[in-house]
Amino acid sequence: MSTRTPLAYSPKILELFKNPKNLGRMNDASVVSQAGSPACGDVITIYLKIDGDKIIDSSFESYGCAANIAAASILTEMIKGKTLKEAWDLTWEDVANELGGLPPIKYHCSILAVGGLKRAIRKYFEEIKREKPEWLPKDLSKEERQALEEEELIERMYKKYGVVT
Amino acid sequence: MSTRTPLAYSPKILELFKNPKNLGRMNDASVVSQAGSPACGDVITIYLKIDGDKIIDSSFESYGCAANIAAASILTEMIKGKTLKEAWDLTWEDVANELGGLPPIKYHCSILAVGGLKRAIRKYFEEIKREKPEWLPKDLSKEERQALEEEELIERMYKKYGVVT
Amino acid sequence: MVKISELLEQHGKPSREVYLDNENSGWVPPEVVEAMLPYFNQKGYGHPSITNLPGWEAYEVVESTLELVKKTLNIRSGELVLTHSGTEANNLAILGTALAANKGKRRKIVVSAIEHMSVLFPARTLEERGFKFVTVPVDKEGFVNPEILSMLVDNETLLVSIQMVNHEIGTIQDLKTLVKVVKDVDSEIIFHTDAVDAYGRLKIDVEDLGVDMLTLSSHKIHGPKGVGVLYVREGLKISPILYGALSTQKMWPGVENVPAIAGFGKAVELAFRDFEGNVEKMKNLRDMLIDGILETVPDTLLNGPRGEKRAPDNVNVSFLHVEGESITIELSLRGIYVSSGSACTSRVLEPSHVILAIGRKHEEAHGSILFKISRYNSREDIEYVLSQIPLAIERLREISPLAKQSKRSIDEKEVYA
Amino acid sequence: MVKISELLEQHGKPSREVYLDNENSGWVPPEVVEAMLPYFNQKGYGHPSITNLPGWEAYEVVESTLELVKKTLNIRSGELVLTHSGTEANNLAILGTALAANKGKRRKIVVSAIEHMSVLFPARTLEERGFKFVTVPVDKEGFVNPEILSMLVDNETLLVSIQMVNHEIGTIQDLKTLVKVVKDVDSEIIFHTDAVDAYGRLKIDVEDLGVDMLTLSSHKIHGPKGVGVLYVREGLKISPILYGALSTQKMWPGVENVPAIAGFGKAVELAFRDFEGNVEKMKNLRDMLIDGILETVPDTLLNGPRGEKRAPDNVNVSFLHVEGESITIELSLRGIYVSSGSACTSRVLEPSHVILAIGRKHEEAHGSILFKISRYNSREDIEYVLSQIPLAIERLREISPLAKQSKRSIDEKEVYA
Ligand SMILES: Cc1ncc(COP(=O)(O)O)c(C=O)c1O
Ligand SMILES: Cc1ncc(COP(=O)(O)O)c(C=O)c1O
Repeated sequence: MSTRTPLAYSPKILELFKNPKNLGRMNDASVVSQAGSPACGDVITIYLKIDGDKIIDSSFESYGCAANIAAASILTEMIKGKTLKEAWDLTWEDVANELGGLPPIKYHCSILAVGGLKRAIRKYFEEIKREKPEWLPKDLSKEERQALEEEELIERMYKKYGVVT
Repeated sequence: MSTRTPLAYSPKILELFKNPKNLGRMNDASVVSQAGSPACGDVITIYLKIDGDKIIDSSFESYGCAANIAAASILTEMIKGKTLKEAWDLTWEDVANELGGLPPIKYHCSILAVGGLKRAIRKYFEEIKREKPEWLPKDLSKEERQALEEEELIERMYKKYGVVT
Repeated sequence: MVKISELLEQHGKPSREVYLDNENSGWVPPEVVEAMLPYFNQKGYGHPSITNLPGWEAYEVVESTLELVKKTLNIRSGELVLTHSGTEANNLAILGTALAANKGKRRKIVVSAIEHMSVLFPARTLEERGFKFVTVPVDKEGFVNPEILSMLVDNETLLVSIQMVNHEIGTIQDLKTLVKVVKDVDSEIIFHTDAVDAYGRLKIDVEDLGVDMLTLSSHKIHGPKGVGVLYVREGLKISPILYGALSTQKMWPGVENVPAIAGFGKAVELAFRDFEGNVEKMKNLRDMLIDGILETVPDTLLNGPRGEKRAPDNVNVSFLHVEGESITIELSLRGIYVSSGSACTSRVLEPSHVILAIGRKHEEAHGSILFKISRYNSREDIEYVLSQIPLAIERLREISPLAKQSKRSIDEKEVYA
Repeated sequence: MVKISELLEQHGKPSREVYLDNENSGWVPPEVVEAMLPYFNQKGYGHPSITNLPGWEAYEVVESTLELVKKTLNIRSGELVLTHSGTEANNLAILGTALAANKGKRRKIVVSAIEHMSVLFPARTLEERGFKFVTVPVDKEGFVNPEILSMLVDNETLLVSIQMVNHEIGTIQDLKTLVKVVKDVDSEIIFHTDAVDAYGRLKIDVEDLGVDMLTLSSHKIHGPKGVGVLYVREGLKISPILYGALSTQKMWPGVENVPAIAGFGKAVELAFRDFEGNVEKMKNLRDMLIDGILETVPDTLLNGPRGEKRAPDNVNVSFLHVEGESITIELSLRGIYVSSGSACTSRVLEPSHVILAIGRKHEEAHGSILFKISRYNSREDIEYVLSQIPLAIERLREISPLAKQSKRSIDEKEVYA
């Protein structure tokens, strides 16, 4: 196994970068959520259209690198037709695998995408349906937590490493 | 001017290395002397044939690098026909110049050659003629001193830098 | 494991290619490669400090290349230390000075905030060895203010390092004034300049500038990789930072990379053969590219100054609402090769410290793209680039939620969960 | 200033040439040069960590070369750090280990007395930083005695560095035993081996040996200069010793020398294509040369062992009563290119520390000549060398006062003034 840390992507990422599936704002979405921040250089917006307990459509927007775009795109592909519970059970590793692997420094792209999805599902139950199913944990999932941490951490790192005096 | 310290010789040195003049033991020499030591990797033997106050013939042997051989050879060329006083007044810089220049780490070759010559002249007066002319200083000339120092210094350096425990 | 060959296949070879990433890796013209070839196996393949024919031939290459370099910089004395990269030469300048001064009372190292990381990082590391590390801020175009610099140095300052030309935004410092200001405070302060991005684009006169050390890198002037140079003023004492068998120099151990040095020599020759013409050409292409982008793409910011104080080869633009790594890939698919100051391409979680230092926001830095022009580019190249950039940026803005958020009014509460 | 061109003219180009100085500078075969060429300007001329086509092509070169190297060494995990020379890789191993361990209680560095200077000198420098520097003596053939080694290491030992094959006298250590002996004393002791002169001549199995770090150099296996490699075992923490912009690796800053890495990859491929055949060929030439010299030239000493424990490419002979630098020049004039362990060629005022360490006297070391055979040499080459050596040595012994002093009885008092 290589120990290099390059940005050599799997061909799948480049393919999705060239022709992203499920791209764009969904005007009749049941719920919309976002993860990341412009200052981090990574923002993923996830749109879900929900019918009963099923995700019947999904789309994304992405401000970020090719891995970010590809992760968001493939995630929306993966969840279409799934129940909300099935979608919730997806992990960032599932998405990374579906992409044909990610360079370690790009794991956070997959985390953001899945974090965004889980935020959307949580928001759907908490703010729109206003009733939570049993399987939805009260505590944040690892991807939600890591997305939040990254959003905050990066702000702190900027301060720590910022060269501007 | 280059600050490199390579062993790029003047063409003159290589020429004299290929075809050294005045090479070899002189069986009827008036005086013989040597400078350097096998442990240093540099030994020059100077043979002088003296008639009155003139050097009428001179030859050398050299154990050492090309610069060493060339310095000894050209020195013997330079002194032939000179008076002992004239020969004494030669400096190592004169020899280095005559060679077309020496890399700094090879100055000691020229010093050894001139040191050997001066030892021979001193020996001639002190041990053979047993009377010293006015112009012959009691103190060692800089080349004799440096040859001696080098002989001793190198022995000390071996001890200091020797890696063998 | 990622199969890179499949990635390359997915990318495809664009029918038209324009290389504008000479900042990160120089394109080496055939003439330069030609100049290297004999030294692999025909002559001079020996060790330049060994006394045999291939060694002496090798030494001649080292010597003649360095003599040529000295001439182009008006260096009359002092040493040119050969390393294998500009990074190594900068490390030698900074760490070697600190090592040599280890026991002295001068403990302050002053560098500009926009230095290359190969100056910034070794200098910062010296904090661990008890040195004080001070960065000089720059203004919105990247200039160091001589008065501020003068206030930051004092008679406990060991070293000042300020580059001649910034590698990302092309700012050309008024180096002579900066040197003077420092030496006026204390003439013993050592002044190093990283001239990697200045060499071959500006006239440099080392004697006139009064710097003590200066760094060059071969692959930044279309020479091969494998050669860096540190000029060290006559009499200045620095310490080696690596140790081993010496060849023709004391300050960097190991054998010189002779074929690469031969190529570097040829690259120097080519850069200076029609120096004015080369510079003029680059300036024209530069301005054509800057004007073209700013005119055709909305929401763009030029980073760095305009005009005579900008390096002739430098174009750096922030495209708002899109992220730089995406842009490099999007442009690569169109055969245009550039780099970005985005965090994604920097291998640390921060965007370019240079773009931040001139007061840009993070999101502006993430969308910054560096186009490094060379004399091997043509007007047609730039025309092609200008035809593609608007399309590329538009496509990425289609994907980005930020571009649209900036245009339409959106229920923020709805989007930011 | 010396005009080197005139020196070269005075030397002349010999009609027949045999290059036997591969120790100091490798001869690079056309196939290897060929493999480098595309990466200067056709493809992969980008930066291997930039996300564009030339960058990804460059990355593919880095990746595929290192995968190949790993296969040849049976490396299954861990990192291969790319530097620009074996010297740099050795420095990283020694200094990087010391830096990483800076605050620990392990303060002892143990190296063999015959290590290359790029191991010996950085290790010795660490004395200034409070480390204890210990050299392990070797026997008359250059072997480290495992029992002595075992006595010299203890639980305060940080690092042991012992080369696999000595570069001057060809001694092949029983490395597996040496590693075992050290790890038996304390399994936490880090074991580095400089395999620069072993790679391509011996089968090396990193997993089986149990070493923690291992050094390679491209130009020692007929690759181009500009590539060194340090293998670092999975989980072992060392610190970088230079700082700057990172490309694909953390341990050495700056851009990888991609064309050189491509050439190195080809050189590895060639060395292992018919490994057994190559080694057999070298061994035959080696023994032919050793036997020939010892038979035809009186007053010669072979340095290093004979047989299976001698590197297949190494011949090292001391010619008594003559000085090595003279021999290299004399042989060069005859088109035979070698090097010497003489003080004159070492740039310090001492002859080879390796030859001294095996108990030779200074005057024996001064006359030592290293012939480094390669698979590109032929039987005819060696026949030619054997035809010239007796003539060359005889001529120099004619010049030397020592040769005759050893033969005739001479009034010592007369000669030594
Ligand atoms: C200003 C500046 N300094 C130093 C360097 C380092 O040079 P090299 O790539 O030869 O290590 C670079 C290259 O990126 C640079 O732009
Ligand atoms: C045993 C050994 N180690 C290290 C080195 C240094 O390698 P390089 O020439 O690539 O710096 C050499 C080369 O002389 C060597 O023979």
